[in-house]
Amino acid sequence: GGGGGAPAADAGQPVSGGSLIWGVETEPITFNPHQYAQAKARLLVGNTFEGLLTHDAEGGYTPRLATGYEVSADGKSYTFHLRGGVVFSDGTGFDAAAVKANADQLRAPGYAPAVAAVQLRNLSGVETPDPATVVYRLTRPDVLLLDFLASPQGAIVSPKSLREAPDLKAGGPALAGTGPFVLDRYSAGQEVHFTRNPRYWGERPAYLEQVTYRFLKESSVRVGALTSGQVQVIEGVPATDQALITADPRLRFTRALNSGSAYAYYLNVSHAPFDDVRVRKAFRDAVDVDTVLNAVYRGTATRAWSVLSPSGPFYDKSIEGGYGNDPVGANRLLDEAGWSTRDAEGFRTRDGKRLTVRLVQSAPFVRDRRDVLAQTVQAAVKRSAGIDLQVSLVDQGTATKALEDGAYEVFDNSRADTDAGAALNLLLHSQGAINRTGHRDRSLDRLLDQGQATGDAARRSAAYRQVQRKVVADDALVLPLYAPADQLAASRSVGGLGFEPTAGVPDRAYGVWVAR
Amino acid sequence: MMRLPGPGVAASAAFLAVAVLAAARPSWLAADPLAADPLHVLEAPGAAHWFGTDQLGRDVFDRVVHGARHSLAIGLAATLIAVTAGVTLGVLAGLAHRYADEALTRGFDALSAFPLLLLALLFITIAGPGTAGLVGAIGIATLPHYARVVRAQTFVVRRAGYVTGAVAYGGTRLRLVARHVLPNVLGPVPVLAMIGLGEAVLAAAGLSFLGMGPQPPSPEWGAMLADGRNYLRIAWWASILPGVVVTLTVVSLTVVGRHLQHRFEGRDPR
Amino acid sequence: MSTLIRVEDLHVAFAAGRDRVEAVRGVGFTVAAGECVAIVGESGSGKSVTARTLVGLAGPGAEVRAATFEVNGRDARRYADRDWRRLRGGFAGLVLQDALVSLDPLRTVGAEIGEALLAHRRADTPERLLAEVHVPEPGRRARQYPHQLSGGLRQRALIASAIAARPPLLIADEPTTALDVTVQAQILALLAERRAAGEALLLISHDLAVVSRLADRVLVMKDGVIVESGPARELLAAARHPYTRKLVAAASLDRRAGPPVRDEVVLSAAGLRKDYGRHTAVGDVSFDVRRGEVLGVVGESGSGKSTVAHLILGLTTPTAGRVTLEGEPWSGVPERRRRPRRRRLQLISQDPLSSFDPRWTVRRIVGEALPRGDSPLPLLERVGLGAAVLDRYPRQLSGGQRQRVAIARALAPRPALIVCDEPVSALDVSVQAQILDLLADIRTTDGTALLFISHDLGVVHHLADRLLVMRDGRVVEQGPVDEVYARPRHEYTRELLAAVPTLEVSP
Amino acid sequence: MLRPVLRRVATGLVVLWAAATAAYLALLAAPGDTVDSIVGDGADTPQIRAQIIDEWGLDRPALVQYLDYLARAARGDLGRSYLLHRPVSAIVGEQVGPTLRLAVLAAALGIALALVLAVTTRRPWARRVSSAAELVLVSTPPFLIGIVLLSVFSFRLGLFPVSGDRGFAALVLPAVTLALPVAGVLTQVLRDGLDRALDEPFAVTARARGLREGAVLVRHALRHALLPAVTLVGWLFGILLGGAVIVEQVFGRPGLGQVTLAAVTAKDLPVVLAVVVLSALVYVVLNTAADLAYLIVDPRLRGSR
Ligand SMILES: Nc1ncnc2c1ncn2[C@@H]1O[C@H](COP(=O)(O)OP(=O)(O)OP(=O)(O)O)[C@@H](O)[C@H]1O
Ligand SMILES: Nc1ncnc2c1ncn2[C@@H]1O[C@H](COP(=O)(O)OP(=O)(O)OP(=O)(O)O)[C@@H](O)[C@H]1O
Ligand SMILES: [Mg+2]
Ligand SMILES: [Mg+2]
Ligand code: NI
Repeated sequence: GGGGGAPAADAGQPVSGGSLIWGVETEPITFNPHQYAQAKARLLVGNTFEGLLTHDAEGGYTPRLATGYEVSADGKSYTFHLRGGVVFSDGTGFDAAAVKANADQLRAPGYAPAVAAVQLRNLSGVETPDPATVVYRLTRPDVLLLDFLASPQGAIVSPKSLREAPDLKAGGPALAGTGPFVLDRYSAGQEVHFTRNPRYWGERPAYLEQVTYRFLKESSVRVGALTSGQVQVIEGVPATDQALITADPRLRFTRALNSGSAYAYYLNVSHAPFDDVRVRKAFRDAVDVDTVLNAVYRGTATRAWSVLSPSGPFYDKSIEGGYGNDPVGANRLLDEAGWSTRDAEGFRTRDGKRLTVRLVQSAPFVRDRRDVLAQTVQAAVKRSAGIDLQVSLVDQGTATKALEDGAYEVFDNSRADTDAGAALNLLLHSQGAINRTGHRDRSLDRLLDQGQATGDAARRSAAYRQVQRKVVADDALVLPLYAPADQLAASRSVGGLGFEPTAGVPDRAYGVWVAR
Repeated sequence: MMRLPGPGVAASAAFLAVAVLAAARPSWLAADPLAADPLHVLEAPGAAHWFGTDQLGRDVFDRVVHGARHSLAIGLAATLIAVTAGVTLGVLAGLAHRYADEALTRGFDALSAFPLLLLALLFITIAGPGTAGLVGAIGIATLPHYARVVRAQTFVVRRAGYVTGAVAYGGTRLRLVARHVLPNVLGPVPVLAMIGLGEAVLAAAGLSFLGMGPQPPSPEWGAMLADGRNYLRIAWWASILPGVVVTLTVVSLTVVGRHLQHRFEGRDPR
Repeated sequence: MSTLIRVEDLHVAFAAGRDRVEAVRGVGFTVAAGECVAIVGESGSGKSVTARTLVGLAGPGAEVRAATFEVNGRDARRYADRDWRRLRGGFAGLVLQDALVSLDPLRTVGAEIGEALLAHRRADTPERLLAEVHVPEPGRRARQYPHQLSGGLRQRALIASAIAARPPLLIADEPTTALDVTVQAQILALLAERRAAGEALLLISHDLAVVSRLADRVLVMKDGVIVESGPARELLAAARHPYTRKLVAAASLDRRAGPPVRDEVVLSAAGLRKDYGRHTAVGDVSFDVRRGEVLGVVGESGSGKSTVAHLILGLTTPTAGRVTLEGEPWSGVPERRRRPRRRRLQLISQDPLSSFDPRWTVRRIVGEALPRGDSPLPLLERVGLGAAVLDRYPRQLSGGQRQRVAIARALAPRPALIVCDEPVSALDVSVQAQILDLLADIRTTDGTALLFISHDLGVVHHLADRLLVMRDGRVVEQGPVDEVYARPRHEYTRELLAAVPTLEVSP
Repeated sequence: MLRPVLRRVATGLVVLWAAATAAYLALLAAPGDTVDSIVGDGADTPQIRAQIIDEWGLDRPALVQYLDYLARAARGDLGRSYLLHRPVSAIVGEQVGPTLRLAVLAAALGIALALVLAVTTRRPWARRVSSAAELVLVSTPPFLIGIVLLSVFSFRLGLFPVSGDRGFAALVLPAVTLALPVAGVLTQVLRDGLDRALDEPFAVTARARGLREGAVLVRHALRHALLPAVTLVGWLFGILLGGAVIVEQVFGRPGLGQVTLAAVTAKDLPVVLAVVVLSALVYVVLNTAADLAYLIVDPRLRGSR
């Protein structure tokens, strides 16, 4: 298990036994790893389920349920050697047939359409030459298969529970995995409880005997629960409370940047006014991102300069400081673009039409006070450039409708994919499933395809650097705002807490202990 | 028998007057509610900012004053819908024959079977969050209350001596309804509506709290409360003060409404 | 004979905010053991307040002052709450004015009586007490709720609960109002029986005739002051105060014959019947009313008098039978065709207040019935009202004034027949006489026929030419008033006549 | 006695049907179709959409889907959640408990408080203080009460757990939050009723029998004051269920409120409909119970002499 954080002095040396209560922000929609869709649920899935691979700290892969793998020369077949002596918590054994059963299940109609259509798009079949070997055959080279196998969706579920679980898609106690803990109790809306898996295949079983995750949606409640000692660990500490926690001698605070893409505004180029690159640049440069972040996050946020999170291996540092916060330039660009008149409220107009751009946020998916952030940006672009940014916070149906109808000019998003390439593919590729910019650019597609076709880190990096420069600096397709981060706050008696190295989200509880 | 209102009623009326002024001409009382000042975020109440500043450095007092328009307008619009529809349906049910009355009454029942919140949620999924959905939801949800009161009142008036007797003077049915029934049924409605307005404002604040109200950055009271509660620990004023204003408004509406109701009933021995 | 109550210069005032009401102003009297004292007077004269003050229940916000206030031989001004409690029920039983609502509707009659027993630790049973006040089947009745009892039975139960702790004094505030005459007589008989058994009785009434039979002494109250008092017979025979004389006159209404009646039939009812579900409110009623005639309709509560009125007015449709107005069919005619003839028939009801739209002024109320543009003033003057009332609302008028407005409105369209449903029942006796005189005038001068409904035989006798006696929806007797009074043929009519309280003036 | 009950059940069914249908139509009229809400903010391709449509039978005409829904609902099958992939009955069943516990305790607390306040604050000054307090409670947004209680009693003093549904202690603050406005309204109604009943002739008569004021209050007036309070059951239900959503949000409690909020925003039709039907059912049952209670308390309505 990839326990990241160094053991804290306060908690002393690891001890086995005891139990921990942990306040988490998000209640998972499902406990079935194949259906995983919420980054915030990752720490729960990892307790029970494991994939063939996992990420290492350098952005590469290390074996988990596999002992190793080979890639064929044409990049179209991947052979995995499986670990022996691993059993699922329901007592059935882990072998090649189980791996194949999972792959088949994932591609069964109606089971996991998003996985089948995106991550396994290029998979033609899985073969099991012997019980300890699995071969994945692809229709074309796709290194992202490895990322998939290290992701929660790629986790291996006991074939027995795939066949027998009553609410397979919802997961829960009926679903067995190979992880260090067993999910044995789930009270919806309240908490989920895990007990140690005594037959875990690793060098040792987990330290903790039991761990409970309580769903505390309100940040103030979460922090209150920690400070009043009702939970020992919380994740998702709002900016406003971070000072309070760091000042408390009984508590410890850590944070890590997430992998994947930064939180950014993607501009819709398919119609006016953002079909004009000058207006896009003006919008981008009208915002003093640092000041805005400071106001909203009180100095706790990490500014993003690129579409990718600075924590990842493909991040292009050279982009930093190269653009932005230039109200004078922004106003000049807008004048040039014909938005030179102003109306009574001080907004720019052209031909009597106000320079209005719309941002539609879907309420259920707003986190990190992104609604507040939007309001601050709104105020900033109004003040410095006379742009009318209209923000609406709506339900999912309305948001989807607005996106389908193209009734938006700004689309906000961040993705926590472990392989940043996956995020870029989805967001920027012409065929990307969540490409909302309406941008269709052959050269950009080519760069993205290059990045996905090879496993060579240097070549991928080069391709993705070009992508970042193009969409942020040159085309002003994206206004990056901040790098999403996860925070952990815990009582000092808790040791071994950390983040997953690549994903940057809180790690599973395998390496965690509580001092006596 | 004219009695001067007590100090409570006078204070409430004065507060309402200020609230109405704030709704009508907020610029007389306060500055721009949207002026964000990132350098003065979450500052405590003081001479510069009477109610302190919020998470974006906006003046909470200015926002509360400007919010009066949104909150009162929502309450007023919702109450207007409820009263108009409720009175119409109530009078119809009160005058109708047994089956029509029964059908209408069941309709009111079905509406009451939705708690306000559920109704609001449904409405807002249709209309989208924002003022329209909020107004519609509260209007529809409070409609049965008026409808029932008016229906009962219509029953009473319809059977009152002056209505049955009026037939003896040779009036038509329509004339009877227009001259005797409607005016007597509608009498208590304005006062009811005034008390109902308080409830509507409260309901709007509740729904805004759940994020179903007017969109940011408009300074609606419930939304201010909801935004502010994240900062309760470090800046109580951002949520508590708007909350206090909501409470004061609703209390004032109720106090003045009840005072009028008592005077109204005092004059009318029925 | 010991003195139970002695008060001198008793003042009771209610200070509700700024409107101070001096309900009782310097009243003084005594009640001796075994004696029957009656207080009479018009509505609002302070009778009830005086009675309630005697047991310390003057009401919230009441200020009580007195030079002497002895109850049970002790100074009541220094009574604590506990002393009053022991007194109530134990020393004096109080039968409240609103007899029909003075028993808790949510509790059984037995529980109410039992409560009085419990409060004074008496070993008695509700059943026995009910039997004592002549309630038939006391065992069953004790388990029933007030609404399951008739008015007379309820009044008996109330008396039973008042005498449960055997108080030497019974205070009865208007014990017979709102009851039918026959029942009235029974209750009075019961009170007489209590008195004969040695209990003192403080009887309150607005009706001299009621108390004249029972009382040893009568106190006449007006505006919170006792204007006259003395032994009953003396007082009635030689009243000194003008107000007392008015009361005496009202209680012994003499017959006032009208002009000869013409033979022209204004309205005729034939075989009228009205069913409500299985219940027959009116069955087979036939009569004629001639021009200028007053037809009196009497009968106890629920006998169908008002239903007949409604059938005549065309406000309800008869189940069977026919009404003919001035020779043309009236019932069974579509409302549209009836509308122009509606002015020929008018109504004066018992409760004029509810017959006026509360938002209308007198000007508008009367004006509505007049041709457009006509001033209502002459009509109002005709009924004895002036321009002063024109812009008042109904609630700003006294009961007598209201009834006058109602009469003015009824006269406005020059009707052939006015249906008067208990027009004077809610009025004070002194006012009653004036209204009756007014009606008699109208009939004489205008030749308008009246269908005069009342449960009060005295009143009907005063005004009517012919009489219709109803019982259970049927006409049991019909004929010229003098004849029916002199020689009642039906058993029920005889009972009614016997029950009418009359002044026993002669010594 | 049987006929009115049957009548009520029949009208209750009509109300149920009307509520379910109204909710169905409302969600149908909402923007964005069902597929959108199932896709959420995840990946979205025609292929994915086709699978979803096939899985839920969304290609059938709306009327067929509606009738199918009604038919299954009548058999007690509420379907499966689009979002949570579990049977709706299981989801709702799990969450009814916490909400019910909250609502019942809050109602009990509110009623008890109202009774005590209405009966004990008869003296003018106590009455004035209590009336003012009631008015403020009734007029304060419940979430404000909740937030303040939470901050003081849980965060500051640590007397009660912050959240969740673990045992009685966790229930106290939410129940109090919900009970305070309820108590406010009920006290006003009860006090009005007591005032009116104590002015009635039967109360004066009871005093004239030598009863203590307390006995008059409890034995006579209270029952009369309770009658109008019984008609408030429908209102009480609304405030408890509606309030529960907010209270559950503030206190991070599990319950129907959370489920509803999530289901409506995600257009999870089966869950929304189940909640609507359930709340209509509770409403109908409560009102029927109130009517019957009325019959029991008030002998005048029992008819027959
Ligand atoms: N609780 C009270 N508060 C204020 N005024 C009162 C109260 N009770 C009685 N009064 C007033 O005192 C006066 C006398 O009332 P009381 O009830 O004694 O009249 P009454 O002679 O019994 O009349 P009636 O024949 O109508 O019963 C009336 O003007 C009445 O309005
Ligand atoms: N609308 C109605 N529905 C059912 N029953 C009715 C209706 N109106 C009157 N009744 C019944 O018809 C009977 C006669 O009533 P009516 O009002 O004519 O009596 P009344 O002689 O005028 O009595 P009172 O002296 O009390 O006014 C009563 O038993 C009454 O309950
Ligand atoms: Mg009296
Ligand atoms: Mg009658
Ligand atoms: Ni404004």
